[in-house]
Parts: sequence; C-alpha cells; structure tokens
Amino acid sequence: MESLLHISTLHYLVLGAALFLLGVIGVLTRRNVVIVLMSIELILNAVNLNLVAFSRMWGGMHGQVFAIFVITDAAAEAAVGLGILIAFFRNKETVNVDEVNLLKW
Amino acid sequence: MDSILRYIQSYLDPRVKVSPGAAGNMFWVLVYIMLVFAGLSVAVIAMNWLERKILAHMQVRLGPMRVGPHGLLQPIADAIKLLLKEDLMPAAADSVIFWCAPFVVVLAAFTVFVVVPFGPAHAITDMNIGILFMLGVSSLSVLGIVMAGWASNSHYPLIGALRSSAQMVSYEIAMGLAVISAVLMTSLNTSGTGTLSMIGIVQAQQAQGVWFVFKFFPLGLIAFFIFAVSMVAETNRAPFDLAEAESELTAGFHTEYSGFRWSLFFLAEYSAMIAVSSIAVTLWLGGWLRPFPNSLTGNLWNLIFSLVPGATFLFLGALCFFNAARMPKHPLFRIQTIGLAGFGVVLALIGLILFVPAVSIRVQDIFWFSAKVAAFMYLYIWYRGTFPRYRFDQLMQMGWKVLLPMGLGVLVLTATAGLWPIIEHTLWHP
Amino acid sequence: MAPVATPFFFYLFAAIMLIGGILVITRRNPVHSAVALIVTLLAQASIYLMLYAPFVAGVQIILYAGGIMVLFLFVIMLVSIDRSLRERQFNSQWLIGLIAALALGGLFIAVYLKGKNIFPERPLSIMESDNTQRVATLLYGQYMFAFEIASLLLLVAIIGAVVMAKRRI
Amino acid sequence: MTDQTTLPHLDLDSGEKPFLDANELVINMGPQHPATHGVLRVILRLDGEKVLGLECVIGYLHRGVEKIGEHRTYTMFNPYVDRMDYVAAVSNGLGYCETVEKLLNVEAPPRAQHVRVILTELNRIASHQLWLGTHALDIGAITPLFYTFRDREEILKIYEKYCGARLTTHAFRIGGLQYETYLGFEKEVKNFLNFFRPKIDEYEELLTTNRIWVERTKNVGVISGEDCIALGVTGPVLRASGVKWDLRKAQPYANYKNFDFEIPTGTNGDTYDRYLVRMVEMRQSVRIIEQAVDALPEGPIMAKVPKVMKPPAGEVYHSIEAPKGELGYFIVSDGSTQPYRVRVRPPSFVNLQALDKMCRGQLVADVIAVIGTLDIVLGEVDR
Repeated sequence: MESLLHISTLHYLVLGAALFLLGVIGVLTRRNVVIVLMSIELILNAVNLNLVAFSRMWGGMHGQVFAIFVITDAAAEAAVGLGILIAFFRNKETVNVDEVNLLKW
Repeated sequence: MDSILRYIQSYLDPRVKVSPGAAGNMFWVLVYIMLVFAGLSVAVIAMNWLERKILAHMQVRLGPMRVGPHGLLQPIADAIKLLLKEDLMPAAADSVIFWCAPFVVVLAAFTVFVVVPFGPAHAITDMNIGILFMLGVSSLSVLGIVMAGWASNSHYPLIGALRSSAQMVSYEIAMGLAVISAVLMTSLNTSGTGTLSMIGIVQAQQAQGVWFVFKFFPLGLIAFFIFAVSMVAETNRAPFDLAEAESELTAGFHTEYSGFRWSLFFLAEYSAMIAVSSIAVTLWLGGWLRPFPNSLTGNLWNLIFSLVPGATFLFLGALCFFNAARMPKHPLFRIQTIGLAGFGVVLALIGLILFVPAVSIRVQDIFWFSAKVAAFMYLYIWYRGTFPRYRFDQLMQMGWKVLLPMGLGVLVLTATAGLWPIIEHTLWHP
Repeated sequence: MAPVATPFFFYLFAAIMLIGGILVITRRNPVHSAVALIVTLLAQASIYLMLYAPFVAGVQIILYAGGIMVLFLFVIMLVSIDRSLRERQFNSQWLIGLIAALALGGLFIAVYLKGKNIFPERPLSIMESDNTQRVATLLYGQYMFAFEIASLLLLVAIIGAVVMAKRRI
Repeated sequence: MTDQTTLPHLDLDSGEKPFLDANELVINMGPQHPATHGVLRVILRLDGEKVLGLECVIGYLHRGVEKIGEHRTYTMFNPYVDRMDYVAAVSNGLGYCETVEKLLNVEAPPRAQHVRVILTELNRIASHQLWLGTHALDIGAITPLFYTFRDREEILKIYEKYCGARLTTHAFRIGGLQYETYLGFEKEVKNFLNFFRPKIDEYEELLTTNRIWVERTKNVGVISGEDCIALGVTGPVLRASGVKWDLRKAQPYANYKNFDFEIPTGTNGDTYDRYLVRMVEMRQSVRIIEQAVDALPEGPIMAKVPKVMKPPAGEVYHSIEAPKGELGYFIVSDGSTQPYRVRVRPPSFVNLQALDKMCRGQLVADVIAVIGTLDIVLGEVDR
C-alpha cells in the first residue's frame, strides 16, 4: 500500500509501458490506417513519458530535450503518414492497411 | 478556526506581491478563479450590449432601447431566451461529439485566463510557461470547432468548420512568430535568458522602461501589428469572419446548434476575444502598468494616476444621470428613468469606493489592464462596422504570404537588434 | 510550488490516459478514436506537469493536441469514413498480433518486477521556475546540431507531405 | 418508379469517385439563402471552392403579370407593372405609360414630362442606393446598408407626399400625371439634392478606396462588352464593360434630350467598375434632376386621352433606361379596351443570363458578389 501511495519513477514507467502496449496492440491488430497512425502516436507518447520520468529521476534536462525532439519527430511522421494516406486513399479508395499489398498499380 | 482566518488573511497582507497560485494559497486561488470567471461572464454580457450599441450608433440607428433604460437589460433578456429555448440535436448527428464540442470550446476559452496577469498579485497563478500555455490552450478551441462541424453531419457546418480551423491554424503561426519576437525582448538587460511567464514579461517591460510596442522602433510596432491582425483572424471576427459568413454559409460551424449550447459558442467567442486582447496587452502594451510608470514618477503623479479609476467610474455615473435627466418626462418612462439613475448611482458608488487609497492601490492594476483590453474590444467592434469580408484565398494569402514572412523578418531583426552591442563589438574589435 | 495530493492526481490522470488509450484502439469511428487520443494527450501533459516538466507539457498541448490532432481530424473528415464503418475493424492476424503484444507486456512485467530497485526515487530539487530556461540552454547549446537536423527533418516532412497529398503539382 | 424515387447516393463499389477526388461538388444555393436577393435558386457545380458552372432556377415569384395584362384594360393594368421591379416602380410605370401613349399616338404635356423625369431619376437614385446597401452587405460591409436606407427614406418621403405611396407608387397615368405637384415640391426636391450630394461622398469614403472592398471586387465577374451585347445585357453592367449605350441618349424618350448629362463607362467590366459606374450614375441623376427642377414649366399635366381607351389595332415596342437596364414593353392591340398581348423585356431577367459567364472559374464567395453586382430583383425576373 505504501508503495502504491508513494509515487516513484517506477509508477511512471509502468504507466508508460501500459500505454506502449496499447499502442502496439493497436498497430498490430487494427485495419484502419488512421487508427494505426494514432496508435503509433500512443507509442511515441509512452516513450516520451519514460524520457521525462528518467529526466526527473536523474535531475537533468536531457530527457526533456529528447522528449521535445520526439514530439518534433511525431509531427513529421504524422504529416508524411497522413500525406501518404491521402495519396493512397485517392488511388485505392480505401483506408485499410491490409489492402496495401501492391508495390504498384 | 483561528488558523484558517490567519491563512486567509495572510494573503491580504500588502507585502504579498505574488499571485495566489505562486504563494501557494489554495483558498485565494479558488477565490480568484471565481472572481475571474464571474468577471469574465459580466464582461461578455457587457460586451454584448456595448457591441450592439456602438455598432448601432456607427450605423445611424439606436440599437436595443426597449428592455431596460437604453437596452441595458437586453443581454439578460437574451440570455434568458437562449436558456429557455429548446435544445435541438439533428437526428443524424454524432450525439457524443455534438454534445462535447461546445464545452471544449468554452473550456479552452476560459482556461486561458488562469495565467492572465491583471496585476503583479492579481493572477490566478504565474506559470513558467505562461504565454506558451495561453497559446496552446487557446489553440485547443480549434478542436471544438472541428468537432462541432463534423458532428452536425451537415454540409454548411462542415465547410464552415474546415474554413475556420484552416484559418485559425494558419494564423497561429504568424501569431506565434510575433509573440516570440516579444519574448526575445524580455531577455534584454538581463544576464541570462528571457522569460515566458506573463508576469515576467510585464516586469521586463517595467525594468526596461518601455512598452514593447515601442521597443526597437519600428520592430515592436510591426510585431504588434502582426499580432493585432492575426488575433482578429484567430477569433473569427470581421473582417475575417468567413467561417460565419452569413451571406455564404449561413452561420458556419454552429449552424445546427441552438439554445444553451449555441450560447456556449457565443460565450467562448467573446471570451476568446478578451483572451487574445489580454495577450496583446500583456506582451506589447505593458499589461497592468499605468501610462508612463517610469518617467512620470513621484508622489504627485502616483496620486493623479490613482485617481483615474475612480474618476472614470464617476464619469460613467454622471453620464447615466445626464441621460436619465434627458429621458422623456412621461409616467411610462418613470421606471426606466429610475433604473438608469440607479445604475448611475451604482457606478458612482464604485467610483467613490475606488477613491479610497487602500482600495485604489490594490485595484488600479486591474483597472489599467481592463482599460487597455477594453480599447481592443472597441477595435473589434470598429472593424466590424467598417470592413467588408475577405475572400478565403485572399485570407490565406495574407496569412502565409504577408504576415508569415513579415513575422520571420521581424523575429530575425529583433534578435539582431538585441544582440547589436555584441555584434558591434565583434565587428570593430575582431 | 510543491505538488499537492500527488497520488490522487497521478492515479486520476493515469486512469484517464489508459481509458483513453483503450478507446483509441477499440473505437469503430476514427473521429471518436481521435477525440480519445486528445484526452489521453492532455492527461499526459498533466503528468508532465507533475514531473516538473512544464515546457514539455506546453509543447505537448500546443503541438500534439493543437497541431497534430487537428491534422488527424482534418484527414479523417476528408477520407470518407462511411465505408470503413461497415467493415471488419481488425485485420486477419489480429490474434497473432495480440499474443505478441501480450508477450511483450509479460516481458515488461518481468523486467519491472525484477529490476524494481534500479529505479530509485531520489528527491531531487529540479526547480520548476527555470525549467524553460534550462531546456533552452541545452537545446541551443549542447543539442544545437540535433536541433538543426530536426528542423531539416521537418522541412523534408513538409515537402514530402505536400508532394504526397497534392492532386496536381 | 422505384429507381426514380431513391435518392442518389455515393456508391463506392460502382466506381463513382469519392468526395476527396471528386471533380465536382454540386451545391444548391437558395431559394432560401440570405445572399440571393429573394428567391433565386442557383445550382453550383464546384471543384473545391472553384465554380465550374452554375444554373439558375427561377420562377419562385412568378405571378403571371403578362397574362394578367391581357384581362385588364390599359388603365387597369398600370398599377400591376409597379409590382415587377418593386425597387424601381416609377421607372416601370414610365415605360408602360409611354408605350401606351405611343400606341395611342398622344404625347404627355411638357410639365408632365418634366415631373416624370424628376421622379424617375429620383427612383434611379433610390434603386442604386438599395443595390449599394445590399451588395455591400453581401460582401460583408454592414454599415453602408444603413446609410443608404437612411437616405433612401428621403426619396420615399417625397413619393409619399406626391402620390401617397412609398414603394409601389403608381405615380404616372397614361397621357400624363394624375396629380399636380404638391406645394413646395421643387423646394423639397432641391433640398434633397443638397442633402444627398455629400452622402454619395460618404458612401464612397466607406468603400471606394477600402482595400478589402477593392480586393473583393476588382477582377471579379469580368465580362467583355462583346459578351454583354451577345447576351443582351444592358444597363450599368453593359456600360461598365466599356459600351457607351444608354437609352436616354441613344433613343431619347420623355424629354431627356433637353438635359445635359454624361454616361459613365468602365473599362474592365468587373464588379468594381460596375460599382463605380453606378456611383457616377447617381451623381448624374442628381444633375438631371437639378436641371429638370430649374426648368419645370407651367401648364397642363394631362394630355387629351379618351376615358375608355381603345387604341388602334397594331403593335408597338418601346423601351426606357430603367435603373437596371433596358426595360421594354411590347404591346399588341386588337382595337379593344384590353391589350391582346403584353410582353415585358425586364432588364434583371436578361442580365441574370450573364451570371454563368461571369462566375466560371471564380470562387463561391465571388458568386455572391456577382449576384449582388448584377442588381437583380426577383419580382422582375419572374414577373
């Protein structure tokens, strides 16, 4: 009980791991590309949570700076991913990830 | 019991010069939250009345005259009407999101006020990331607009929502650049970095002895201009009100809303206007500082400026009396005359209270801040009375091809101007 | 200012995050998923605040919730979702995927149970008040090069997105 | 039958293009839409915001005015024409009266003609004012509307004093005027002119150099002079495209040939030019009225017209320059008391045909501006 009420780094890490798992499940099981992309965002956020928690643990700022870089990455990834999605939708009229099995059409 | 009283009173000590949030006083934080939100609601109501009256007088008509003297009770009547109206939801709408959207918009518009500094001690809290928090939270209202437009499941709201969110997202960039150039200015005259805290920004202006709008003339002015244009676009007001262009899209994203939920959008629009105006006031116009705090110093000037708030309210009260005296002398107008005179008495009483030095010292920051914000509110109304509406492509062109490059240029030039002593030094003494 | 009632807020936000995450991967309608994701992101921003990282929290709100998620919502509205609503939501290897993910989860549990002690709780005095300044010093000092690369990455992403999404260039 | 009644829906499996890549999006604007000035329905074909083409659906305000004319005597039909272009009722009446006079081969006495010119030109100002207010409102400037309505009120007051009605005045009679002018008519008209001249400057101050107004109207809805002639477009729209064609000069009627005035023309044929042309026209109208009031002759106001009009069998076409363009009446008489056929050539109806041509390739917001600049009145379009 004491360990539950005293919030330590481990609590944040477990939360991050749970979020990561949810993201992985989403990526591996969903068909809709949009939701797959959102699951990837969940994964990136889980990573960010860990980074910030570690930054707090060690008292440095490096983790936070790295989290900012990850957010930048996430923005780039979302932009390109959604661009591909739109191009894909225009050609195939579907947003299902398991129908992207042709290298050309 | 005694300790609670002492806890409450500890913040009232005139030596306390920080916001209740920073002082860690939960009771006063709650009090301030309630005060700010109540004040905001009153401001929105007053703004509603003022907009209709001022716009009407610009357009050679009278505006509301029937409900209360000079239509003073009109906003209240409107509010009651909206609350009593049937709350419709289209059958094909996505009910959960349709229900949530107005609350998202209102929450975003109200939460912003957590960091607005009405005075060095008159803010709910002071955040290290104040201005970032304000921009971030106010950008959340885009989500509410998109949700409302999509959930209505109808063409006009969807087009309106897409238009207004595209507009808000693009103007946010120009706005951010202008804000950054003001934040850059805070780092001058200090040893280290600048600050993002709203209170810190005003204190930096005080320390540097100049409002940032006049700093590095004309750079500060240009940045302020960029912000002033994009804040109108950001709040979807005329001349950038394409999303609600009545002649094109009926009412934009809230076409399908009615009654209480529509009034939430209304509330959010006006409090967002007040919010962005307070950002502009804080960043460029010296926030709560009275005019010339550094050059017109001394006890005499302090006294004169401390009399201004009370005098303003007295003047407003006198205006009410003047108009009450001009009311037609007819028994039917008796209640209206008494009402107007009573309103004048209330205003005059407030004015008299404001003359009490102890009150005046604590409150004059709030007065100056509100007066500056009120000037912006007047500008909003003025724009609406004067300008036609931009077309969508012209709007985008202005955002991306005019304001964005201007913002980047101002940012670079501000940085250069700030570093000029160092640059000069290296240039002449390599 | 010291955080008050840390356990309460931690568990509250953790619960919001997890419920939001579950909704993201289970909702049929992508708009609902996106809204759930926004809630998750905002709760996470609060957790950042509890970790004395206000700048990251601000960036999280302004970029993730205000920027990226608006992009997501835009795209969802542009691609018609009527058809995908009527379809199967999970792909054919969902069982394998689920098992693999759960195995990963098991691994996590094992690691955290075993290595509990390598994550000490050290009461450190990170000042909230100069967090932004310290992040800035690192970002524009030690990580200058990485920062520039990140900006280049964003430029490439912008061009790539435009090339991908534009009908006629 | 079942196929006919099911609504067309987006069937993705049959290879129909979905929303994102659809080249066409069909939007129905009107008949209940704030910007279509009455009950015009415009079916827009759009590519995003770009207009690919449009089609006007009219007839929502059809009252069969022409058919009614066949069952009324010449005198009885006179008030009906006021209800076509209710914004410029006096011009409609003038056109009708002059046409029947031509058929009867009578001419109104000079005093009547002068009063007719004064009232018609006042009406032109009123019509342009209403156009300006609503047009600016469509483009988003709300203030001009109130200014123009304030000043239009003065004109309506003069009408009210003269003939008791403000909007559908029925001011003229076949052969002249029913009423002599009231006491102080000249003075009041002159007062109005002095009051109104600075007001035009006021309108122009609000709009002419307003950047947003210029950006919204320049190069919007461009139409060339040739296209105008090919489509039969007349009035300020034609003149803004550079064709100097005004029936008051080209085929002088009433006694316009006695007055000195100019015909403004534009060069680009865009919405801004049409705006400028109408503003100058208002000033020119002021000039005409001034001359007419100064030279108002004494004398009878009614020509000798039989109580029961039986024009000789035959046909006649006569047209005047209404505020919106050429307003023509074609009347066929079979010698009885009622016209055999009345045909009206309404300017709004003909001008509306140019809408498609002017809007192609522009944006949706421009369609609103162009509908405003054409200055249509649905009562006249549908009759």
